[in-house]
Amino acid sequence: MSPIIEPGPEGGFAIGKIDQLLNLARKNSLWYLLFGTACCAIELMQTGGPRTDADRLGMVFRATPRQSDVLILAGTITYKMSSRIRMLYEQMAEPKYVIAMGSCANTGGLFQESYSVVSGGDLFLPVDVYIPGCPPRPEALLEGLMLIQQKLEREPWLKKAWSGTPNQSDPWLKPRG
Amino acid sequence: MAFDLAMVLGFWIVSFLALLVFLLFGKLIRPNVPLPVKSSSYECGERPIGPGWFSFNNRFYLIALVFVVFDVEIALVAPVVVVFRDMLAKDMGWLVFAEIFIFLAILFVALIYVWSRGDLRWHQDIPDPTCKPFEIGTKEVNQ
Amino acid sequence: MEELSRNIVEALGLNPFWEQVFYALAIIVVAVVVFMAALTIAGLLTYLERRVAGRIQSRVGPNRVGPLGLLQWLADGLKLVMKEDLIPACADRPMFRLAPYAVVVGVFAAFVSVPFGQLLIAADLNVGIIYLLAITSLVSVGVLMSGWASNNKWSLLGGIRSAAQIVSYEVPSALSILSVVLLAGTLSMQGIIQAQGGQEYHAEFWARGGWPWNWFIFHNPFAFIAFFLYFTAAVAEGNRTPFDLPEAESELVSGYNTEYSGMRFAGFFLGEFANIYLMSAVATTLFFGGWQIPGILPEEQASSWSLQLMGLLIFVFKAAIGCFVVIWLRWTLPRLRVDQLMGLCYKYLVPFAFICLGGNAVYILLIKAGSTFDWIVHGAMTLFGFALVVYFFVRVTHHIRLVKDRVDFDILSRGTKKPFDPAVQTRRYGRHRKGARALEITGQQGKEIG
Amino acid sequence: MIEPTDNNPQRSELVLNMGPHHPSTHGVLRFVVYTDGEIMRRAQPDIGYLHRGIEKIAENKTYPGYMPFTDRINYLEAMFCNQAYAIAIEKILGITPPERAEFLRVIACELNRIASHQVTLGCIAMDLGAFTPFVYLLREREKINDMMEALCGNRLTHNYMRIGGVSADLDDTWLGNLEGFLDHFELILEEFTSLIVYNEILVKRLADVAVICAADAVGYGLVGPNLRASGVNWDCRRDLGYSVYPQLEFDVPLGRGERGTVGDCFERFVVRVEEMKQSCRILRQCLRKLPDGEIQAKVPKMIKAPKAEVYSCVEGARGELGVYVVADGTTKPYRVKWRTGSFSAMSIVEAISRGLMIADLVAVIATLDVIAPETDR
Amino acid sequence: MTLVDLIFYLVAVITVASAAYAVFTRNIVRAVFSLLGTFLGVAALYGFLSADFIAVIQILVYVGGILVLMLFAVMLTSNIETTSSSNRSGGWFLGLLAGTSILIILGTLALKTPWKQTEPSAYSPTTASLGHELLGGALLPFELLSIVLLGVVIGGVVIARFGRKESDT
Amino acid sequence: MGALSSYFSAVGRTIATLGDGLAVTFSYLFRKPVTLQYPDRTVEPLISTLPERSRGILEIDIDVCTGCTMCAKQCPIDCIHVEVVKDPETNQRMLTRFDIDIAKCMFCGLCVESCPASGLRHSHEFEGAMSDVARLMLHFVDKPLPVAKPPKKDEPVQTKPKGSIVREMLRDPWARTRKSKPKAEECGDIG
Amino acid sequence: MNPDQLHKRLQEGLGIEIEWSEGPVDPFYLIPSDFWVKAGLFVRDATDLSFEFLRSLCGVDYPDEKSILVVAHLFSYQHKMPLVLKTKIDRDQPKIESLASVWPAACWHERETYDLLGVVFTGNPDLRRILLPEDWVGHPLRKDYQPPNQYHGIPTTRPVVDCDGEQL
Amino acid sequence: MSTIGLQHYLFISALLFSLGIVCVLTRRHAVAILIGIELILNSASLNMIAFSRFGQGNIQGSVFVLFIIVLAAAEAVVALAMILALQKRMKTIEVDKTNSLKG
Ligand code: SF4
Ligand code: SF4
Ligand code: SF4
Repeated sequence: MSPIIEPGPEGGFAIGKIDQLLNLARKNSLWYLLFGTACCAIELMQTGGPRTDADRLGMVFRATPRQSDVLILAGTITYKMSSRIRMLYEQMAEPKYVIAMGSCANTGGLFQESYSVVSGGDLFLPVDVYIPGCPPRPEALLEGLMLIQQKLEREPWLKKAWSGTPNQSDPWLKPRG
Repeated sequence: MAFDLAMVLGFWIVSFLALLVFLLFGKLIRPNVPLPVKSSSYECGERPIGPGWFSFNNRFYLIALVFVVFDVEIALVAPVVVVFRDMLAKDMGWLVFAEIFIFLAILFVALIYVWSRGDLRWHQDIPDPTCKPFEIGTKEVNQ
Repeated sequence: MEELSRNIVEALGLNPFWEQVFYALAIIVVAVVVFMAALTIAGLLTYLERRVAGRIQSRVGPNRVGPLGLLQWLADGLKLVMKEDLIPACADRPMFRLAPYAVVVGVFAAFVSVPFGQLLIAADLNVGIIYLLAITSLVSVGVLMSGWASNNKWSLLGGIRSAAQIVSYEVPSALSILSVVLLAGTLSMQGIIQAQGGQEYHAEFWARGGWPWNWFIFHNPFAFIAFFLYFTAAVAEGNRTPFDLPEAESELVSGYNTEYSGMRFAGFFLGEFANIYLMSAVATTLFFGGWQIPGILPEEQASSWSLQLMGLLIFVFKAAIGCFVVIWLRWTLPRLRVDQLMGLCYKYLVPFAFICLGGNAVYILLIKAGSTFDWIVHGAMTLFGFALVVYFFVRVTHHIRLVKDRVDFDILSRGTKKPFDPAVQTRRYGRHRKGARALEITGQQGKEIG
Repeated sequence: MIEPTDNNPQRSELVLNMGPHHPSTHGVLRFVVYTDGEIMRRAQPDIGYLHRGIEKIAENKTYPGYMPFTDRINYLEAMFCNQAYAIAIEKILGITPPERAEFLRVIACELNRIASHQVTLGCIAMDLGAFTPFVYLLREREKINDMMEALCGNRLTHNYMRIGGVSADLDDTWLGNLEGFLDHFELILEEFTSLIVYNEILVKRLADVAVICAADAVGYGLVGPNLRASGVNWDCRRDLGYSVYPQLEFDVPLGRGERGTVGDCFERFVVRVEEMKQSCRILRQCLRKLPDGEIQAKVPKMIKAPKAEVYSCVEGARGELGVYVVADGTTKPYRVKWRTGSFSAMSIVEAISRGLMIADLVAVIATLDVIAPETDR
Repeated sequence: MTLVDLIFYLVAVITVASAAYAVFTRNIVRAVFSLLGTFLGVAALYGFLSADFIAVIQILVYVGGILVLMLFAVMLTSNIETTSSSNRSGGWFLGLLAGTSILIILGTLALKTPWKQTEPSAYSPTTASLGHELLGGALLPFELLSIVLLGVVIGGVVIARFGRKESDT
Repeated sequence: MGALSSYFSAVGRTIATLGDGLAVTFSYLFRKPVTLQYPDRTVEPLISTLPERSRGILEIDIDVCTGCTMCAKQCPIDCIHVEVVKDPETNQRMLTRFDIDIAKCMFCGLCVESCPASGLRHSHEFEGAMSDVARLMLHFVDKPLPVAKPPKKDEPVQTKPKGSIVREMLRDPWARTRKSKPKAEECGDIG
Repeated sequence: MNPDQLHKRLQEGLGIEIEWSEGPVDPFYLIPSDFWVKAGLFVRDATDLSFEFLRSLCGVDYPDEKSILVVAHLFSYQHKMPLVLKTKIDRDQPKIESLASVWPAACWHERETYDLLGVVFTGNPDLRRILLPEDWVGHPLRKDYQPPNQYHGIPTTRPVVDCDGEQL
Repeated sequence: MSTIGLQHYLFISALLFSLGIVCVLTRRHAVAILIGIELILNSASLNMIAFSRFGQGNIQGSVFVLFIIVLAAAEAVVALAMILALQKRMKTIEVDKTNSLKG
């Protein structure tokens, strides 16, 4: 169990008022990277579109990784693409989060057996939230984004910022302690 | 007026310091995790080809060149324009008008000259590809 | 401000040293207050932009932080402060760090001579308007600096585009400003505002300052055109659509600020929005009568604080409309290509600006200020302006009628409509309540976790 | 014609990577742009970032089981991929779907065509800097998505058609909704026209840019709206007369050189707008003519195709969408090859991009309507 | 020393320091950028000298025009290697010598000469009087300047195009 | 004159077309936004407005499953795992495992079409984001249970309300582990 | 022109015997690989054929017959008829002349065939991998293709892991 | 009250002037030479203004400076145009490598 999100008064971190304030700001200004590879990208577009309107919750897209907080793996990831995505992820400024959107990004989905598709974004990136669906409807993506909000609401921010540890949840395949 | 000028200087200094303060304050509450890949320069996810500094298209330069001259012209005309109403009251309006007019007219000539010479044009229009008509049922394609 | 502080100094009877300290303190206080005001304005503008964009695109826009989402900009700002401050490895570090300063100083230092009211001006410079023109050229240096220092191709391209654009559009904007200076006979911002009625025609109520027909935009046809030239050029100088090539998302990723993150990026961002306000404020000052209240003389206005406040509100309101128009343009128009951009400047704007300057000169040479014909021209131009607005609204109603009542169509196509059952629970968002506040609910859901 | 890559550019030449993560290369295309800062010497496309091996996967799937995969060939026009594949297998098996099913297919396809063009036109506008038209079209598309969801259960990856028919029937409410939508959408198109289509900036950006003449268009294998914008009067729906299209009446919009040259970017833009109108027309006729009856022909439970091969094509939103199926007498296809419009459209980019500006490249990609899953499959 | 003096010295130091950096740095782009400090500093000095219009024009023309132009020129003609390494010609020692001696001479001249000074008048706006002057005594040079500028536009463009033929395809 | 008139007509055209475009966008300020403010400010819960056929997350009402494994066979990508074991004592066929990997499923509906018992269906649930991908492998069988009888023709099958099963399974997005497939001991001495 | 006539016309034009099949569905003509480009030129330029549109070009692998069939789908807009040309090449030494000079569209189709099947097209101006990364090993559309175990450190198979975290 | 007098300005101006001279003499990058020239012109202008303020207090100094600024800009434009041409022709803008202006 990741200690970061372990909530509640018992056992978890006491979250200071300052942390709460800072996290409130962070939570309401999640900027996602404008990046999609396949079908799910269309739903990503629709999420920013008028019906769902992620902007309501303060989520806007940015074109450059330097200014984005969330990387949404929207769509199939091929091997040719994976190194580029890794690079984009690396180039994002802390704090950063990753959402795997759709079956392809979760596990490779229907292309799992294909020779050129990575079987899951978590094989090369620390994914925070997995959204099932093929494609997940915009509201589902929004829900995933809200889970990220919940997650960072609970982070002991100052402690993290001062300790200088990269914000990486452990890749799923690695043993969890 | 001294006060006004001091105020201007004060604004310069304050706005400079303000950003500095914000950045310093931010130092307290932001992480700093430099990694080599992270600070590589962004190029759409690719590794950059060639240096980031390059020699660019010099048309920008030509245009800036011309416009700096016009900038200068504004510096010259402004004081004259300011006194235009004064002079009008002194019934010397036509003199001022003539002066500005001649000055601007000469510069306008410069603009027209550069324009008509095509020096400011960017796009050497690509010659029209010779388009052959293609109609279903005719036979003159690719021959 | 100067008079005010002098009065205080005299009242306190300070010795020369303390006098100096007092002046310095006064300057710093004023500067900080104006800076904060400008910051707030810029922040609110980012909010306004998103809200207006939302409404234009039949969305809602940010509405969760604070009442109506009004605090959204604070959240964004705070988050940007908290974001890691990245400097690319091969960047020119000192330059990279300095560039945002140039932009911020260039924009905020210009606020020193923005006349918010008869007395509410930090420094009424004699060369106010030229000072504004001049100091904003720091922005182009800052942008060029950021582009060069980033060592990134997109940034450099964006920076160069931006600088070339600012340099060249300075000419038409300055020329159309000179048209107004010609009419006003002064470079001072307050002077220009007061020249728009009030000075020469004290007698009649309808001839005093503040009425639309006294504004310089309706002074004569050339001034009318000059306004549009100025506005176009100013939009271009502010790098806004349709002239936003330096940060054209679809071409240059994010332009000169591609490599910037966190607070430094916020510097550019705020600079851009403050610049929008600045240009609207200048347009208000030059063409729309500034803070003047219709039918009230400037001297009267100076005498009462309530009138001052009203003037301030009028000014802010007019400038806000300008900002709205800029935002509205941004969300409507496509952008030009770079050669068309330059072509527009030297083929259309500069010649027209020359003609406007000449035309204005001829106008005031031939037609005596305050003569009947002068008034007829003012009146006719005002009517013309309003006719344009009315025609515009006719088009707007046409468009509304065209697709009227069909916007609600969505729900229809969602298939059979089941009766609403308030007890239905969605997975994580608790009991569904009609119109429940988001923050409340998201606040509660924390307890459910774990 | 096309020179091989050299990785040692001249000193004064700037080599720009446009993509794979670049806002204007919707999806994951990449261009290596050789430029002097503004004017391109060459733009070399690099594709394959979304190569998912759909053709290889087919070899391990049963005939009906491959249907969902065809949705992903081109997610913007999933119906057409369904249809092309279904027609191919039906040809091999010698099945004719019932007429109602054919009409349902046409309805679904034409709706899908509108949805696809909405994204395309929106993206053109967005890439040229106008974000709002894009959002308006997304809004309208959302309605089509809703209808699709009501019809076949999913918004994007429909998996609607089956070999020998379609998976679900529709009812009168749905048809009523469709009619309402058409009434609405025709007006929206009118509004869209006044919003952006003849907007002078847009026209100036697109007209006379990247002219593709008819012979080139045919030679490079351009299809669909791109081909018609170049003035070639060809439409598979009309000229090959598959499905029930012969019973329907519609025009085929052609490039006319309205504001520039025939075959320029603006023509490609306008042709698509016109096509949406024609699709509305077709849909209205379908509403009138929709017959009653079965929606699924008799198909054996275990489909075993005889040894045969077939190339079948439909007129998709990006033009001729063909599938070449080699059957070897088992329950699985031996080889499937997809022929897509974007692939050939992409191959012409390098040839026409010479001497254009970077901003024009964006317009070219957008108006050629290149999308990654089609080029890469 | 009063506060005003303090600010004066601050400005003076910034002016001279950034000029010195521009002269002695090896990196030409940074040299040009550091001129920004000099130009702004000189503008501020003009302000101290009550020449408001000139100060503003200094910013407008130097910062907004010449500086940008120089930056363009540098970026246009140099790449990363040459920007950081080009400096110092052979007469480096000689130049420094000349510079120092000139500084000594001029400095002594400036500081030691008993200048006939009048107490400066109060700060007052200069624009209008400048305008009148331009319409009066300086009318001819004013008009002549327009011819010069005409020449500059044409000449600049022609010269810049001079090298075109061979490198442009 | 041709050049001059085209110069001015370009200006005129620009103003006219831009103005009309501006009128369109301006008119939207007076129209209602179409946004459905998911999750909380909608007229009714979004999920209840979804059309009947909407393909959400798969769920199986295990009580009506006949254990015919048709669904597993039909799924093109094998994301349904069904294990049926014959209890040697009672000769009763027992379901020991019914897992659906919704992290892999492509929501195509082929399995649902093939299910004879209509126990397998697409719910309308779409809120399934999880912090642990393993949690997206849904286990519908906790301990071995006998399969249901195949329904008679035209006999309506009673099932639990749509969505009620998976919603429970996916309620907690942050849980990382859970009891999975029944352990061999729990399955008694079968198999 | 019906398939039979087409066959005659082809034989006449190229001056060789051409195998063909009326096929259960689509007829095709098997061109000897030496005549590949010649046939292309002929069907493009002959006015009564004028197949100026290359729909698609692909390869089919037949490991049993030790051969790869290269298939070109052509279409004539003027006569509204399709044509399928095939040629058989050796599977171990797949080499054939490029059609890029006949139809520019062929260039990319050939690159794709090269990438996925390993057929070398001599004379293609830009014969590189097009869909797969440059450093990819093997040609996936061959029937005996075995995907690698890992690519740049990313495993190509996903271990099935149950919720408890234990590998199954 | 202020102790700042003419000398201060003159001294600053002298500093700028000698820096300009050093720049012109020691550097071979054409733009650097231009920098030197601009410094010299700035110092001259500063002198003018200072004298006009502490001297007779007339406006001629300002007019002259205005002209200087304009001419400085003009000179910069031409010089930079030449640099550009030079670079195109000679592929270098190190002035001591370009002995002749012939192309
Ligand atoms: S999860 Fe489905 S919809 Fe999303 S990219 Fe993969 S195949 Fe496309
Ligand atoms: S919906 Fe499709 S992919 Fe998912 S389990 Fe059913 S058959 Fe398999
Ligand atoms: S009854 Fe339905 S759910 Fe159960 S095994 Fe058979 S097909 Fe699957």
